[in-house]
Amino acid sequence: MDSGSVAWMLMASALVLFMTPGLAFLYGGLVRGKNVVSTVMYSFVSMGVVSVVWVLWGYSLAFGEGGSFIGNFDYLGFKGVSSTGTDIHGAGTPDMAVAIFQMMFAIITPALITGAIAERFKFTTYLVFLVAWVTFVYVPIAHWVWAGDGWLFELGALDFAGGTVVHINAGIAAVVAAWLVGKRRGVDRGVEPHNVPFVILGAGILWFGWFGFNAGSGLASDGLAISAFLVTNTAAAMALVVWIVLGHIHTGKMSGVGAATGAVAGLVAITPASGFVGPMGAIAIGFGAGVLTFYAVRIRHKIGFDDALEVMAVHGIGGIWGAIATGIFAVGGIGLVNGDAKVLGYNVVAVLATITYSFIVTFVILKILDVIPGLGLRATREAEDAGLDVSLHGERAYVGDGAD
Amino acid sequence: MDSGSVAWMLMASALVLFMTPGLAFLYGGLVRGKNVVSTVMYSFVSMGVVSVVWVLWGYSLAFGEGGSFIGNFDYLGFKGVSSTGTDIHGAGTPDMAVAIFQMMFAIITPALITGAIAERFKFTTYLVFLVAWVTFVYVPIAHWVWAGDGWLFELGALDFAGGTVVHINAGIAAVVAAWLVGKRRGVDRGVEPHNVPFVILGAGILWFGWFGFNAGSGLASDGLAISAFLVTNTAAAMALVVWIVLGHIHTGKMSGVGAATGAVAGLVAITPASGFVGPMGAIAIGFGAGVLTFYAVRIRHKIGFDDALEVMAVHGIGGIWGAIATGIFAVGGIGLVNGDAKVLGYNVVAVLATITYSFIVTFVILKILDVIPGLGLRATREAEDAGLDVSLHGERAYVGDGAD
Amino acid sequence: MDSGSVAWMLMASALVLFMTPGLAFLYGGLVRGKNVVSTVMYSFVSMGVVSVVWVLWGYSLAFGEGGSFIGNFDYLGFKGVSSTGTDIHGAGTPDMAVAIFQMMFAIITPALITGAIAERFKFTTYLVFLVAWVTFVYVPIAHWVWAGDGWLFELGALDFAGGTVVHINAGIAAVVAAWLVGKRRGVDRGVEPHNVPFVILGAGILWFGWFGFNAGSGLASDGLAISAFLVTNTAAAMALVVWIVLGHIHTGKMSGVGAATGAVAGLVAITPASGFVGPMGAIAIGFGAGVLTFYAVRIRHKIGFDDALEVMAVHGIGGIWGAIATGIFAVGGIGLVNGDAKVLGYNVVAVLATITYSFIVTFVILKILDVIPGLGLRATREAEDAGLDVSLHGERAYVGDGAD
Amino acid sequence: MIKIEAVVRPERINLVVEALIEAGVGGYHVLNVSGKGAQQGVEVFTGRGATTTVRAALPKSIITTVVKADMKDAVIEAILIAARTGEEGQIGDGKIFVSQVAEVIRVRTGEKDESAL
Amino acid sequence: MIKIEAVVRPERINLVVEALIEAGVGGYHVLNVSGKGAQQGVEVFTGRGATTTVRAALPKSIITTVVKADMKDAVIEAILIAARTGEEGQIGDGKIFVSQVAEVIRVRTGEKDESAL
Amino acid sequence: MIKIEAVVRPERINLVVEALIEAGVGGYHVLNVSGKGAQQGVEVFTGRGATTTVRAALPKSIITTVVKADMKDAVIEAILIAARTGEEGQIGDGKIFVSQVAEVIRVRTGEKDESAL
Ligand SMILES: Nc1ncnc2c1ncn2[C@@H]1O[C@H](COP(=O)(O)OP(=O)(O)O)[C@@H](O)[C@H]1O
Ligand SMILES: Nc1ncnc2c1ncn2[C@@H]1O[C@H](COP(=O)(O)OP(=O)(O)O)[C@@H](O)[C@H]1O
Ligand SMILES: Nc1ncnc2c1ncn2[C@@H]1O[C@H](COP(=O)(O)OP(=O)(O)O)[C@@H](O)[C@H]1O
Repeated sequence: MDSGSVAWMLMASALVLFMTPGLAFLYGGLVRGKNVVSTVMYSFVSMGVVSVVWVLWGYSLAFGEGGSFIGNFDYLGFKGVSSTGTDIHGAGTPDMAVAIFQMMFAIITPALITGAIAERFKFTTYLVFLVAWVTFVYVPIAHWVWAGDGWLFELGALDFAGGTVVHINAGIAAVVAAWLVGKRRGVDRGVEPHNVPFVILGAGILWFGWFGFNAGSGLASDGLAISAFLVTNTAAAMALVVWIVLGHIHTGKMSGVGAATGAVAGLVAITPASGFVGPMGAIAIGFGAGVLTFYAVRIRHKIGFDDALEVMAVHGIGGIWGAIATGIFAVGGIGLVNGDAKVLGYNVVAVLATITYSFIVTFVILKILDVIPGLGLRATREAEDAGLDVSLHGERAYVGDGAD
Repeated sequence: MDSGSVAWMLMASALVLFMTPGLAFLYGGLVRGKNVVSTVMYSFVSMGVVSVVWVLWGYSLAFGEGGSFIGNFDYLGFKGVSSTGTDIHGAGTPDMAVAIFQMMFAIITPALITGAIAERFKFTTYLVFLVAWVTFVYVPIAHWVWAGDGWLFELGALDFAGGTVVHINAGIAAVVAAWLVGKRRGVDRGVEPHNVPFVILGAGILWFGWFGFNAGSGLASDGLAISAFLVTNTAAAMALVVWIVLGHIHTGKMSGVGAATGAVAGLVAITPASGFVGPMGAIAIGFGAGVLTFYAVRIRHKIGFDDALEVMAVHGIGGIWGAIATGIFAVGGIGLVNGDAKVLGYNVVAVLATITYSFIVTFVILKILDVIPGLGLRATREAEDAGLDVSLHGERAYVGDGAD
Repeated sequence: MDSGSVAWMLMASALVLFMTPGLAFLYGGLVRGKNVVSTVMYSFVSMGVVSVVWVLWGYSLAFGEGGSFIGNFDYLGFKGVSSTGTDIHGAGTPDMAVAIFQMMFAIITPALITGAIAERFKFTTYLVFLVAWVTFVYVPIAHWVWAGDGWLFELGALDFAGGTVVHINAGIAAVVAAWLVGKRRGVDRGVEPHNVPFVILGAGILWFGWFGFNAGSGLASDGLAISAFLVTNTAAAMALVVWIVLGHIHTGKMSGVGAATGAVAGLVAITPASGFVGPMGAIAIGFGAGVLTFYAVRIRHKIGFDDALEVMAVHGIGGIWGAIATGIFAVGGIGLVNGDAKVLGYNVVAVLATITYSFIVTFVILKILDVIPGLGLRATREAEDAGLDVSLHGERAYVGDGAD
Repeated sequence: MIKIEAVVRPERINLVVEALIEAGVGGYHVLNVSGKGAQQGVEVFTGRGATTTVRAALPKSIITTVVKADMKDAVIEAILIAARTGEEGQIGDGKIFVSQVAEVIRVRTGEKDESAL
Repeated sequence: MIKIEAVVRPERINLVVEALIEAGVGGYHVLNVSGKGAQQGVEVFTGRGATTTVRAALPKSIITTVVKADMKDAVIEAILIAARTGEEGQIGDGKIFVSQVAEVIRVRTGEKDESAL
Repeated sequence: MIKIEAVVRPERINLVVEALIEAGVGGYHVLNVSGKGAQQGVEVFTGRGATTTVRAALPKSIITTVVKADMKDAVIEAILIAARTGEEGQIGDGKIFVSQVAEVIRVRTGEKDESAL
């Protein structure tokens, strides 16, 4: 056990956990003032529910040696997961540290989806959805991509820090969820974010935490971590610049929310590539991410499909671009720019498999939840009109007046 | 000196320091809009005052080899505290790193108390209280529990990261302080938190920082730190879930503030146990913490005792449960579940000693401050009515209008 | 490569990056409600623009072996910067880690300047300014002070973590920029900060991040890092206390913004000294920083020069005091208190060189930007009156009403 | 001239605004208040999410428009339709207050009364 | 019908609300403003906490209720008692403005005037 | 007595306040609203900064003062000068509404009407 790597993995895990409150603020700032608590809670509660699921059965099903498609029950309740040795992952870092790090990914992924269903999804149903979706969608895909016996891992698909598992997966599930829960009432002209500083705070925390996300994914404190750190920052920066420039071209103004979104888009796109590309590759990836996600958001608005906070545009499209770009810009002779198309091909397979599986299983889960008595996807019309905060959470986000 | 452990201790210290602004936001969001600066400042100013006290004499009195009850003056002004060697603590990590880490605990503990006295305690008196309380209450108890020659340490009481020293201690002092400063005016129907996002932000920062608090308390980057990290997260998650479920049962709604409170309650309870229990023990501790603190808050409200932000219910009760639960669930053959009641007994002694000492000395300090001319515990009635922000701090938390 | 030091450098880099959103909140809270997005964006966008500049040419020009005054083009696009070896910096930590860490300094320095020009500087021009200023002012001074062949480094000036390069430099540029952009309209009676909690949040994040800034500047996880960590915290704490006490003496109240400002002033002053002084030296430096910056702000207000958020008073004066204090309080026989005036002399040279160079080149850059068609320093009168948020960023920071 | 102040549900503001514009009003302004009428309050959390209190006043929005006397009835009608929830209306739908305005002046031009609306 | 607008100290709003309900008003609404009357402003910090400025206007709350003409005096009396601080009252305690309302309509039912209150 | 309500640009509030005080008013209060008159709305970002929407209502501030009848014209004149932007005025400069107040009571003393102003 290398104490430097342990220190870095602990820190990286803390950073990734911190991303979830960051996401809560990014999303919370983007909605209207009557749905702030609701939006923040979708993310925050995942830190509770998914942590428990992960300890009880999630990790075991994701990383147990169960074959190509799913783990097994060997590590239920973290039984036999060593805090000093490395039986499972065979990295220099103890298994339990890796399991913790992976837990933080499982927490944030479903939280990402909630951007699509904000301002209308029923909270109690969401809690059940969290359990089901992590178990039946997240866990299997994580196994395919990252477990030693997962089929995409064995195929040779490269996803360093979770482009498919986290971002494409969340983006596709977001599309399904936004579709099934339906459009919000009265938002045809678009919603003005109610608190821009919160959006920037959220993006700042996400950027900060993403260093753990990507530079922790090599599971060690070494040169790979350093390089992943650098390209993460670079892609985020480049995409941020692209967004404000494009925004200025189209409207003559430079949106703070746009800057935040650009940064997140860059972070998403570099995620799968961060262990494989160099700084100039990162600039290219950030540039592409900026352009693609910017226009994806515009197209989404034209279509009018109510993916409220642009999860598909930012995480879905950004993630797909990242997976492909990994195949293009990977160094060490494996990327397309080095004349090798193999990784690109494997990654396309991984993307398609993720899209298909995530779409179908998310659809099935939501359809079932919709018909279970007492559940149902959508808050009542009254609750939606009055705001989910007061209706479902018994709280107003801000109390400004002295009355009562 | 192991550079990995040094890296982890530095990071853990930074994380614990960051908890104090986190607490400022948790508390600041819970009060009314006219007392936000005041409430935030109670915590923030502790980073100033207690750091200075700790460097000048606090550390020396807490960790000098002075006998069973208190340290000595050997390390005044951090004289002779080595940044490379380990004369005092005998851990692998240099003494100065341990002394820094401990400083952050001394900062946050009195800040925790302020939840009980928010919206009415006089700020200048509070500054004197900070100095006195850290010196006469915190420092001795820290010595008892953590110094090599402290009597509770020698007895064999187990408090990994500060359940007695930090949480029970703060909870009891909170009761005394709330009692002596008296009830706020006009809050009989309860106060609606003025800014729920701030509460969640605070809880998010606390959770993030608590990884340093607990996983840093082994003073090394090793398997113990990994395990402490895992159980910390697990207990917090479980208690969060318990709180929202109980809230839903009692009111049909799921409070964001409740989720935040549950998480903090779980973090409090796992604190003393975090070096000794496994993941399933953490789930049990988190579950118990959730239930106990939830009903403790309800009972506190029935009684009407004005511990404004529930310090006793969350930190006092949560801490006591944690100390007892450590005796129950500790692994390695020392917990009650393994048939050994010794640690449970020692911990009960530690809890009772802490309660008694904290109660009496806090009482004496406050009584003295109350009669010193120019001090006194309570802000004037006018200041309280107009809000402490404008009255004592010359600031309004938010300026929304254009006038003036 | 020492994995513990790598872990610490990664973490320190993440911490310093996180300071920039922290600064965004500190500054954003201090302005009026109509310029919040604008003020936050000045800082946030630097994370985008400067990161790209640094990767493409900034690092190479700053740390290439180009002679006494400037680097060279050897490392354009980070070509040849090793993630595992140490050709350039010769520290135990890989060059790429050092280059990343340095990038974060380059990001925050121009962001610091924006406090002086808040509420009126034209945003598009600012983007060009960012590129030019980092290239022509920051990069050369960084080379002088920190590159192995820089003339101030060779002279023997001691600036551990950037007192001259970051703080004095930013303070002087702030004076020039505030002067050239001119005074805001209608602020003669002073501006009341619109959101004090944001100011405290920003200060909390800065304090947290500053541990990376200073304790990372030794480029290793060792005793020097521990000591730098301790003195950083101590000076901040002392200056915080000084500010609220002086505030109380002058007004009878204790400002939250004042506490935040005091803390930042202490952090600024300890920056150059943090690798060279002990805890008692830190207390002296924090004390001096508190007193000097407090009266500097008061004098600035009397003069009425519109350095809007006191960049010169806090970073300029604080930084100059720190550079001098390093020469006074440095231990190891090199400080004035130990009878050696050499370092003090060198540091005075460094301060004067930084002031002169920063003043002149910032002046030239701004004068050029002012006359370039389509640019110009100042937003239109209408934009300023209506607020830069709506005018230049197309966003209102907070949307409180239900209309539209 | 007539000042019409309508206290409505915040979520209805956009509909009311549209209705006003359609009815041809020259201007309006909107603000948020806490109000109480026949409607029961809501239960909100206090005590960190473990206990609740009833908050009597609820968030409401007030939209104010000053119109010519002859537009009064049309405007009121328009507000009624836009603000009423469901066929029957529900408690909490709001109230409309009508009062006299003696003079109106347009700041820009100094125009007075009806020509300033 | 009569509109009563009381500008009071924010910390008194709860008492005033209670007094109104006791007096039997049918409804009310509350909003926060900055106001200035005889009361001196307060000194607030500017310049990052080292210097201060005097802020003329202070936070006040306005509570508005529309009542039948015959309730007017009772309501005013109730507000006076609830809003006055101390025996003698203090500068800054507020003011009450009384004006005519021509019509009141309940959105839910369309009921008019006194029956809508 | 006369109530004068001026809807003005938020950035003009300080000037209007000064003008009122100079004109000798006894008090005033200020609040922020969203309003729409002849002025076009502004384009604001929605959709995370990639697309925009037009926001019809703009931020405005309302300043209200109650004065003796004989001060009315002077006060209106003062507001007009302080609130008008540029020589000619611009769309969005605001409007002034004038109405009757039947009674004024000072909370502190119970003084009535003109002596309460
Ligand atoms: N008499 C009144 N004076 C002032 N405002 C009132 C009055 N009655 C009602 N309101 C306002 O109108 C809102 C809606 O009134 P409510 O009584 O709930 O409608 P309804 O009578 O149709 O149920 C209240 O929340 C309050 O803000
Ligand atoms: N003439 C007025 N017009 C409008 N509002 C006023 C007027 N006079 C006072 N107010 C409001 O009433 C509040 C309290 O008035 P104040 O003069 O301080 O009371 P008092 O005269 O009893 O000291 C002021 O802050 C202001 O909001
Ligand atoms: N008829 C009206 N009723 C209520 N408020 C109005 C009315 N007309 C205008 N306003 C308010 O006055 C503000 C300025 O009006 P505007 O029409 O833009 O001025 P101008 O007519 O001089 O261009 C508007 O934003 C709105 O808040």
